[in-house]
Amino acid sequence: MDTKDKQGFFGNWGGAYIPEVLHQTFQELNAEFTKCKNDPAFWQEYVELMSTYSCRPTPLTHADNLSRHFGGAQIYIKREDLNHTGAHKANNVMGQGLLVKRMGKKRVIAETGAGQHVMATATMAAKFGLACTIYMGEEDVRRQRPNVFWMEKMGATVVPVTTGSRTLKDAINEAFRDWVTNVDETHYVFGTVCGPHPFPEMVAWFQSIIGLEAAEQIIKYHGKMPARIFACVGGGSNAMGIFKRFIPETDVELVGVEAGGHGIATGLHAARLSGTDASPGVAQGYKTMFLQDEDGQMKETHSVAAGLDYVGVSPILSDLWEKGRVRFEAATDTEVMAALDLTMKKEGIIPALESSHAFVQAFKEAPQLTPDDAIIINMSGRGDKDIFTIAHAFNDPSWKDFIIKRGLEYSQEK
Amino acid sequence: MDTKDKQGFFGNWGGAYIPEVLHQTFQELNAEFTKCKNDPAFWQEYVELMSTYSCRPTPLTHADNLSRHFGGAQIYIKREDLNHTGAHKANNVMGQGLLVKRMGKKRVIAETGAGQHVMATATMAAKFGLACTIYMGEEDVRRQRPNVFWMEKMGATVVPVTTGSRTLKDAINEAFRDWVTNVDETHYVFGTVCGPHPFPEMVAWFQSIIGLEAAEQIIKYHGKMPARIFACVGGGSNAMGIFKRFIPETDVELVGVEAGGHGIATGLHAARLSGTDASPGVAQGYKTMFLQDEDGQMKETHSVAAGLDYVGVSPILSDLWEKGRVRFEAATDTEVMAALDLTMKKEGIIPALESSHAFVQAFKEAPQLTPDDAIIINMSGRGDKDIFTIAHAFNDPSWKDFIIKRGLEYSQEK
Amino acid sequence: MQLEQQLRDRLEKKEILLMTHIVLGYPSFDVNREVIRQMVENGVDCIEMQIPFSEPMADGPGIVRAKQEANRNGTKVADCLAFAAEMTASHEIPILFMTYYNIIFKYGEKAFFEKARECGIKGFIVPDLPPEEGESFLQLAAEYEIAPILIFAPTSTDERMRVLSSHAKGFIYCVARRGVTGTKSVIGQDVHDYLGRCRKATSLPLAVGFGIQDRDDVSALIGKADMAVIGSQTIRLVDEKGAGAVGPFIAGLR
Amino acid sequence: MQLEQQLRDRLEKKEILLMTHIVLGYPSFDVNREVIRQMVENGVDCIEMQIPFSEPMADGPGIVRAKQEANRNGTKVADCLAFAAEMTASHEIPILFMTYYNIIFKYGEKAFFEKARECGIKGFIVPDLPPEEGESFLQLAAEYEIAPILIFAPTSTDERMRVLSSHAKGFIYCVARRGVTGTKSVIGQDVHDYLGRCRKATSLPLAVGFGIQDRDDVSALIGKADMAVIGSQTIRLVDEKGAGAVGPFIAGLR
Ligand SMILES: Cc1ncc(COP(=O)(O)O)c(C=O)c1O
Ligand SMILES: Cc1ncc(COP(=O)(O)O)c(C=O)c1O
Repeated sequence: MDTKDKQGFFGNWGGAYIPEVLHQTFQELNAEFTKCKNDPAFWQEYVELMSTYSCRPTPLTHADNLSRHFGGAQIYIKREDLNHTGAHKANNVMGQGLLVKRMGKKRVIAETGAGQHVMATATMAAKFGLACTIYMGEEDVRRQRPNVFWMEKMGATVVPVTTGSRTLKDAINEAFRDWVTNVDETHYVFGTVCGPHPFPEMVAWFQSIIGLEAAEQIIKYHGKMPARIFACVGGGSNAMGIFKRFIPETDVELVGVEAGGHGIATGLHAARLSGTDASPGVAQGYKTMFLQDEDGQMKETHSVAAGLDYVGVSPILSDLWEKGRVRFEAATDTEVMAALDLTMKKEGIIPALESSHAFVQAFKEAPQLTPDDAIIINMSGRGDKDIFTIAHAFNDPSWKDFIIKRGLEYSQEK
Repeated sequence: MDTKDKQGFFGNWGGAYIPEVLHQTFQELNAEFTKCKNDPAFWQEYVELMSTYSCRPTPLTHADNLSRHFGGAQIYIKREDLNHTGAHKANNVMGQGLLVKRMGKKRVIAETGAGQHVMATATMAAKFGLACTIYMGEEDVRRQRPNVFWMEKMGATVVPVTTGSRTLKDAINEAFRDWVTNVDETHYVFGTVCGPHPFPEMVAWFQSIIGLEAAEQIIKYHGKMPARIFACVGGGSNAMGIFKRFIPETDVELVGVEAGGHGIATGLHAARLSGTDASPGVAQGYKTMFLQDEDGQMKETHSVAAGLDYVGVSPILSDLWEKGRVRFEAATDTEVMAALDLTMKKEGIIPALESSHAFVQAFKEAPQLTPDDAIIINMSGRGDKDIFTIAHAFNDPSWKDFIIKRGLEYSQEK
Repeated sequence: MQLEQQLRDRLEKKEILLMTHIVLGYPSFDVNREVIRQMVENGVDCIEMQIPFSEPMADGPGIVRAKQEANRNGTKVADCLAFAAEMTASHEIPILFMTYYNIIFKYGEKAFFEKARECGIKGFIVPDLPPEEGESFLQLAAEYEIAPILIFAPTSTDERMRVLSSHAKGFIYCVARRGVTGTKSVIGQDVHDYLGRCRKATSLPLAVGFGIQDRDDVSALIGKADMAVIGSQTIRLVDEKGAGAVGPFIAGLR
Repeated sequence: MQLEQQLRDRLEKKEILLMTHIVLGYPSFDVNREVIRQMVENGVDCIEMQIPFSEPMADGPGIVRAKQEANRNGTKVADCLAFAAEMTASHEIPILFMTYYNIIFKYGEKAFFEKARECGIKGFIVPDLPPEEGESFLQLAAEYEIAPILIFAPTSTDERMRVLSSHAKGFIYCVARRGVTGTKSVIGQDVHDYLGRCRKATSLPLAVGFGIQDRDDVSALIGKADMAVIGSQTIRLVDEKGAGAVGPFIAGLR
């Protein structure tokens, strides 16, 4: 994977398709990133930060009840939900925060689908004393209101994006526009292993801490490498984070789970590498498999999980897919709600809707394996932030009554 | 503190004022607890569980920005918010869960003010496969709706308590009624260092893991013991949890912060050991300082933080207060919102409303100390679960609009 | 005369005695007064008057609501004591206080015993005060000759019962089942066995309550216990039909 | 004839050239047709026709909204090519394509160049394709004699400009400031210096756009650049006053 014939490419994928105005910034970013990569003290500082500000290493939890329930493999859950701010996104963001400090920039911008990435960014900005502007599709501002509230409280400016489909990809475009305008002072904290080089490599590097920990932990608890590892795939950062360390371990099967939405057949999904709806393209600064029409116009995607609702996918994953190192599957919204429900009841653990996609596929495959095998599910984040989405998706009547009553109270105030 | 003249008493406080029907259960509970206390393997199992299911040891975060802002002591924050379920409550609950398994009981009950304790209990019950009934003041069911939703999802039955003032103390009475009825099969997971012996000692023991970690961490980061430690005090479990280890360290000043509500003078508060409104009494199975009238009827208390809104306080803390080992202060609702706001903006950390009380007092005292001194704030839990309370308390207009819109959507469905 | 002796005398003439329960101040002292009159006139042998406490850990919903009301009416402990004095003066059956320990503790144990004796109270039932926590209480009870009535529960071991009996005076209050007051239950074999154990463990009279509602319930106890306790049923009756209904109800129980 | 040469010829007769910008399919091809006619009749020297792309990373809000519309109108790449053929046939000023790389990539680079030459297109402006990623693109451009117009930015170093110049043909598109299209800005000393640097770095003609709105803006460029680019202003004009307003506006610029 790291044998790139061409700078910033992973096999046929990646690159840096950027406007000229950003050329210089990317030169500096590449230079700084290369320095950091080759400086063991930097990684040390990063690990130190993550173990004092967040709680790395995050636990690897043995899911006794689920394992017994499916009667197959031992199911282990990597608990990225226990990170500060509630998701793996913090790993990448805090890492880039250290980078920003080194580059002496004073402002960060970020964009989001699910809100966890920007929550982490607003948090990092507060901690490092940086100005912070967040671009969020108007659609997602609605879906993620609580996050918006907290980000504003932490001092960030949240800009609802009203262009395009008002979701992640449009927020990314808006963020790029801000960047080309304020390039000197501003760093764009890219949220996933996509975008122009060096972002995919950089984000994968910061996130790889997940797999480094998981490898040690599974050996300690299970005595050997896992049979399979499952991770949900939006842009691909939590997946790359846990996969990276295991790529050389050819006996470990790596499975990425995409958003099947209403079902691949319906076209309302975000399945790029599973299914056959995606085709090679170049957008948002990089080359990968995109969900686009025959003219190259990007399609609208759908998922109950805002964080998986994205047209592109990591060029690194496209490469691993092409090379057959990572298998891709899709989980439908319905399957996701069922897996979430079961996990809450059996283990007292509440995965984010995104993460629940990984649980779906793990539950399908666990029975095929033996109790002597271990599988790891990367629980990329916690679901309690998704209360509005989840309570809504479960169609919970008392929740709805509660919201109705509160709403009335508030309207009467006016 | 452990030199009790009489079984279950801490100086003049504590005891087990229980109905005869519970006598036998308490005998068994005491016997089992004593066995566990004297069995190093049990504590080991406990620590193991907390480091794989939750993420103990929780970090001790150096709050650079706040330290600089106040220009006095180095401020460290003990991050109980990073526990699974988001608060220190998990420590006690998982510990009692292990006890329940040993006693072979099949059902647990719990009561709550803030919801974190019962969230943890419902979680533990799911994990250990126990039936679970939660008693929650009707008032608090409203204040903590999201928690109720998650608990039900995890399989717990939530019973809104409509007797008395519909808050914590009434939920406790209701839980006791359930217990005397179903005593053989049921364990009452008491949520704080109050109630009849052995609960205060037991809960303090499980929570003491906080202080044991913090002592090691502060020595590692700061090179010496802290000058002062601040913790909010509802029942007193997070406070005892961090204090216990430091009680013999006579140079370490221990400060408990109670709910000042609208101000001690207004009578709308929950200040038992700070201020002079409380007097010795016996209720809910133990003797301590209660907020009661001259006839011994308990008063109504007030706090913006449901978890501090309680008439009694740990008998252990009453003893430490009487002996002058712990100093008690109160923080008003207004001060609490300000401290919460500052902490979010400066450190990107969102303390629970309860925890924010400790921040208030720490901020008042930090400037009196020198950068060579360290203080530790016990951040008992995270605030993002309190979105409804906090957004409400901040009177956030876009939040209100959001709720109004959602409410209308839901009413139109009907 | 001592409570136990008073009860034994009455047991000379009756197969089984009746004890009723009053929540002081609920719905009002006036109604209490009328209800007690009807109870006495219809042959009740003993009355426990409950001084309301805001945290009734061991009471059932019925009584809890009554107490809440009483508290809300601003019922003061002083009023309860005054009312008790009036009742003991106007009726010669033994009258007891039932309350939670904090009421006594807050008043001052010694002062409370002093006052209670003045008021002619014959015994105390304090469900949240086990003998282990009641040393001074038991001493004062002896000193002031007010019977400390202790409670047996189905969960009490034989040994535990003997311990309790050694501290108790007047009679033993046998809780028929696990759980709180006011829920109806039938007396099956288990209750028989339990009452058998109680009888073996103490020489004191046995009072039993389990949501007694009619004559059959009472007669089912004859030979197994000395006194039937009618608790929440009379409260329900007063709520629904008014004080006037109490007399006939009591009269119909034996 | 090559694009550069065409522009040089026109520069013989004019102090400064005008290039305008069209979003194809917005509001419709009919309006596009009318607007272009007015532009040409009023002396525009070059037109860049933008093929809408759903992810316009480097465009300003004005153009972005126009493109959304165009996409929503179901504007197809095939339609754009057909329209281009029609325009190049009916007007003899050089016409260029501006678009994002994915439109070309998805169509197939070779096929797209083939087709574009057929349509008489003289140059491509592709803001998200730096020469590093455009090897095959640049080869094909040479092969099909379509000018690859590259962009200078204020952030480009002198050395970088030389590299870009070495790959570019036709002219250099100088972005006057950081940021996206369509926001008005005055040309101060910094822009002068910047254009000076551009001039030094390349022998190609320089086109400059920075939200030009009137005659003063244009004349301010005389001597410093070879071509003024009117971008979003005409789009705004058509939105507000209709196609008819374009002619007089253009006429008034020189
Ligand atoms: C909890 C969680 N998991 C997964 C994702 C998907 O992103 P990625 O595929 O980069 O991990 C997100 C994105 O917001 C997320 O919030
Ligand atoms: C986050 C948090 N902190 C503090 C408290 C107060 O309890 P204690 O004083 O026992 O720690 C609670 C109670 O629910 C809580 O949820």
